[in-house]
Amino acid sequence: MQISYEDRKDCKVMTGKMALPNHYFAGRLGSKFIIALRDENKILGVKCEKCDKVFVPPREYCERCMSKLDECWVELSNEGVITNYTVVNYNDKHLPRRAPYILALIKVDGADTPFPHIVEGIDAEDVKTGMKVKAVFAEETTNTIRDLDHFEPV
Amino acid sequence: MKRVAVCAVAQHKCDSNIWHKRFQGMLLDVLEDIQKQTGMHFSEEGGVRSIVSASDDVFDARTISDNGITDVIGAHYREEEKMAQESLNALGYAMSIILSGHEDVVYVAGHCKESQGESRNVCTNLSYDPFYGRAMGLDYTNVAALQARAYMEKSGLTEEQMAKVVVRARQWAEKNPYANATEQVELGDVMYSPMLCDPIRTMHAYPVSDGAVVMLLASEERAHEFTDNPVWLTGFGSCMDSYFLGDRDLASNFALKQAAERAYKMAGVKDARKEIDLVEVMDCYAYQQPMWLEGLGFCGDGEGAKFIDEEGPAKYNVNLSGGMLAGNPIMTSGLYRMAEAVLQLKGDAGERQAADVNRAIAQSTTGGAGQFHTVVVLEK
Amino acid sequence: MAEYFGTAVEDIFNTMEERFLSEGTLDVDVTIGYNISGEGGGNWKVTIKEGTLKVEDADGEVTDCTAVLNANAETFVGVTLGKLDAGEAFSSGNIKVDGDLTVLVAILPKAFKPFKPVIKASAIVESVEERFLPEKAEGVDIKIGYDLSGDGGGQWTVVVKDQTCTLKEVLDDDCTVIMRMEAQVFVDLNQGKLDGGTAFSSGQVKVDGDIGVAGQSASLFEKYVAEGAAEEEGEELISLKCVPSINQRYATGPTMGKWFDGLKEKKFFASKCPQCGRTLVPPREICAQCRVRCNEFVEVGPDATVTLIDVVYYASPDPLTGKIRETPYTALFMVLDGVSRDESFAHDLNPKDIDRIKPGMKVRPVWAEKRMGTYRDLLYFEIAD
Amino acid sequence: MAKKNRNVGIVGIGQTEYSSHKEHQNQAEMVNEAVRYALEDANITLDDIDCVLHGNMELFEMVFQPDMWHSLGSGAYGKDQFRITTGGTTGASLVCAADNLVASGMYDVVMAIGMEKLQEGHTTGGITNMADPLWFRHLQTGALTATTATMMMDEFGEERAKKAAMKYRILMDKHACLNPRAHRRFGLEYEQADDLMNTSPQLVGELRLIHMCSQSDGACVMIFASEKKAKKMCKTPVWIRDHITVHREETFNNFGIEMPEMTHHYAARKLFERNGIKDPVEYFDVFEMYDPSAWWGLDWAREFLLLKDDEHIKLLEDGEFDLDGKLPINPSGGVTASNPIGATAMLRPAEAAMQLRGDAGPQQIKKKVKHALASGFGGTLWSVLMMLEKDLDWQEVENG
Repeated sequence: MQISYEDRKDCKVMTGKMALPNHYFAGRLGSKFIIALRDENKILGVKCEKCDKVFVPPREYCERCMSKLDECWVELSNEGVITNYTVVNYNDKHLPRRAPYILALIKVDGADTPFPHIVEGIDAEDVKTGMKVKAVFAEETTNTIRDLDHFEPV
Repeated sequence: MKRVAVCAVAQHKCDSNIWHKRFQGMLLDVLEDIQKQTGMHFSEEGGVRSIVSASDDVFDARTISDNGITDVIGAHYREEEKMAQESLNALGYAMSIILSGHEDVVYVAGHCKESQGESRNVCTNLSYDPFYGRAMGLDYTNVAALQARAYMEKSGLTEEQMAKVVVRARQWAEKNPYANATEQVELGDVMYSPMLCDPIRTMHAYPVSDGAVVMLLASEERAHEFTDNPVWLTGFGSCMDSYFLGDRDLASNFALKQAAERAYKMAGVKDARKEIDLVEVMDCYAYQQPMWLEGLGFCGDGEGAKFIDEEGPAKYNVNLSGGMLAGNPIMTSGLYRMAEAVLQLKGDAGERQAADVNRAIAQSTTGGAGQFHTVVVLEK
Repeated sequence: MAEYFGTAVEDIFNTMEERFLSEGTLDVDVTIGYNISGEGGGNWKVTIKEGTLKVEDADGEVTDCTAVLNANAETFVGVTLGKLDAGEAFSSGNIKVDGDLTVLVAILPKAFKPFKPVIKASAIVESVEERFLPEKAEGVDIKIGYDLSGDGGGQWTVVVKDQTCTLKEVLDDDCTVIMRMEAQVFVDLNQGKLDGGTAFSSGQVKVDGDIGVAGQSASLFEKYVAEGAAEEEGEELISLKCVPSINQRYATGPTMGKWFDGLKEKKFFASKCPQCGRTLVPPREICAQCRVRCNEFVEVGPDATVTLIDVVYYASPDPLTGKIRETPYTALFMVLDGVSRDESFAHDLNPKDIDRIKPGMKVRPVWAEKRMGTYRDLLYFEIAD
Repeated sequence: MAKKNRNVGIVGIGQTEYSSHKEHQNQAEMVNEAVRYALEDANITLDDIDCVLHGNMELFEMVFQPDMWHSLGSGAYGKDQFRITTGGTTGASLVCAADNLVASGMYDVVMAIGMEKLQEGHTTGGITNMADPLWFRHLQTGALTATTATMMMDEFGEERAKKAAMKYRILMDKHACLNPRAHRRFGLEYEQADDLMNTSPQLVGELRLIHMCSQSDGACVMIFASEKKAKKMCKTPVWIRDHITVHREETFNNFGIEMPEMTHHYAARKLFERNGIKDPVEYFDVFEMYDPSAWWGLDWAREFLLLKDDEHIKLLEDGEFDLDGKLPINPSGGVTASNPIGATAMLRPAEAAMQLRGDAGPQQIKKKVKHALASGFGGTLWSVLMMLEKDLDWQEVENG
């Protein structure tokens, strides 16, 4: 007997799942950054002396000049400014909030690079680049950057 | 530098839900298509002995997913290497296999089914590091939205201009038998479609798509065995930008400019505007078409918005295939861009055929907000 | 009693009772034999049955259990405390296991809380001299008496004078302060599990003499760390456990669709290559050798001839549910009747035939009662006698 | 096959330690450690690198396009980059790709990175996902099979086969004990062979825990340069003469009545034919073979070296595979000692190249090493085989 392609009667769809347990490690620098959020409610950055720039989140090497960064930690302010934002209007299992919520790039005072985080306490229409915000820390730890729960307008 | 010929291309029609075929089935259809076109065979003497596939384990939900397609790309007892990256890079690597003298004929095969997984955003969220990126739910959609805002603030790109890009894409897609989204839309439909991720609207984003594309490359000496109308691969370049969004100026096109510069240098192109007759860019979202055209040198920095109003894309034959906005899968868009460029240079583009096309470029990107770009230059 | 890494073999078995997690072993019915050689060793038999635990001393070598573990005392204690790598001890034969290996690898972790080295009150007191901090004892001239009852208890006097510290194995009567309590209370206080204030107010600790000195004495000594306990890591290293999961819709396409239709009717369909005649089981869209599409189907089997047998003794736990497949089980490689010579098919063997199966034998499929056109329709193969 | 466009030299090799305890590093930092060692070894900086290659097996760490995040450590910023993965043979495919890319003239200096951090994933689950989700995935429990052990015991008798496999395993452990980077070093002695044969826990048939490869974390980085640049950069570049990759169809269906030619055998036959190698055991001075288990390592020696009947077992029994034998196998200890899957197949050419340079460390072969063979394994019996040379004496190429 032959296969029939036109009427696709032999074709089926089998549902399944791809899921495996993972156990990720933040590494020495990542741990220090997250512990500072969790235990001291502080935001730390690393400074590259040669490029005279403070980076958040921390990384072991400066991408531009390859100098090692893991000794020069800098304590940064909990306040900063929105440099870019979007209003996420769709829902999905990996998203940290129900839609609509504000995902912004926030440069805290003392840092040269903004990092992505959530802004709450303001309507989506009123958010503007350049707004001043301050950090609100989480009660429960999640061992990630979400130990800083969100930013809200100052 | 010796030259590499693209002898033939075969595209599978893109669709948002090819539920009736395994990805092996899609690849078999296009294999038969290209065999018909070129008489290509896999015999040990003179046949295809080297194959470069392009796909991704996370989208295929299968470890070593090129093991699943070994049979349908003819790799049984042959050499096969998988480009687990955007498929245009498979072209660059295949080019090197021929230029190095390792093999004379290389078969390139890319596939991807975005409809198989529950959501492509969940897959692209897995591209980020678990502690900073994934925890914030970053994925290629919301990160592109951040880039859209940065670019709109820099170039003054308006809702109407973005709508024009989508409307034009659909007009050309209608003439492309392989495109996915072909129903026509008005400016208003696009401008008032619901907001997906401010400032990206649902109509600005490319539809979920499944598809597969294959190509046959050969050395200059042996191209005539497979075609009498070869297209020459003369330029290739790619470039990586920083990973952390904060380390980048999202509207700077840093990686695309470098990739284009290297590809143009290899192909001997001095000024894109004068020497390139046709452009295929990977515009996953409407704002990306003007932005990538800036990066490729078709207009100055920040002038993409004006370029749209001046009908720039029409002038330079941009995305006559309907582009990515007409719906191609994320991992295989590069090959769909390439395929259109090759057909145009061969004069086989049917309704979409542009006049005297002698040199064309195809561009693709991967990573969040264009972290990595690839550019290929093709000539008649 | 011989101790390794600060812990005796006996301590591990004596604390099994309190470390037992009955809710983790409701569906378990196993017996484990332990033959621990060397000084401090011995023989034990542990029975875990539907959430209950029985730990017995055995006088001679323990044999007939689901799994029997043989090791020398030092390796056994070292692996239990995590000081030695279990994988290496297993691989290099320092630990030998007879019977079902999966019992140890999968069931034990669920049955017991990890063993914490037993800290004895006497060990704490007897280490006061090494833990003494002279710089903290300037101008201090006191005698601290300890009268600790119960297991690991005893009577001591700690003399702190001119920034020196000496321990006496006897309780002097002219102590500045004497503290009387249960030995375990003293351990919990020292390890910070019990707050001094509550212990004192709840009467668990009785103090004769100068109460101020009792409170201040703790600061004269460094914190006691049990020798067996894993040292405190220099810095806390953050890690994140998660199970990224993506639901999938796998297309069968017409070829595999035909295969599953066949299973529903207790039939095996192979796709046949029109060029070389090769039959592919399960069917595939293309013949890999001829690179030609295979549209034609032929029915093959149902019986088959066994070519190779894999007897699987160790099945790794399912990554998501942790469930382990019952072992040993047998995977058969076989040639279904009517297929081309170089095409083999693989499936399981009925467990009851595990001892009789040999290459060359004929086997037949056993089908599920209710068949829905999925892989579950074919249960296994059995010997076709 | 056309003549090679220009010669390619290995000028830098960097390896992290292979262990299963890298809690202090995230994936990008581990990659960076190996990159720094390789740059140091090649005595160049990142600015000299034109193109970066990256490869691993995504589903072990469940990271989509990991080269994007790993660019923090891979130094790919501002450079061309390719990501090539072919399962177990990823490391070897990266070396072949680097050779093609440099020989083509598109790039002068290419850095290839093979990495895996199995501690962050689930190895068996990852391997089980290789099988087709509709059918085989429900049968397979990880990549364990004893078919080779059974067939070898049928062919050579149970006693001789089991003794030979255990001798091979102990030989590998002796080599691993000399390799400071090896993950598993037990210090086994030949006297333990009989005891281990019966007490090491049975996994499948006669495949026992002691025979199996380990699961390690680690990264390996190699730097390749065109002939002209290689000679300027490095006193002892190692030349890549030729390589071949042979894949097989999707399913493990080759246990029928007639067994097809083994891919390793096909690869060796083709490679040696086109390079005029008559007797590989004579020609090569070292063979770094990807041996996932002691049984496979021994069985495949016959396939790769085109031997017949029990010649390979005799060579083992006569000590010809030892460090001072005719053809030493795996001075590095092989895959049973260290197995960071994404990098494992790159370890083979890396360790072979160090033998050719003479700086392999305590496991350096004493006699002169001029010709090396390295192999990679993965997928359903896929094979990558490559030839490395100390001197450029096999092919005159003008535009080096």
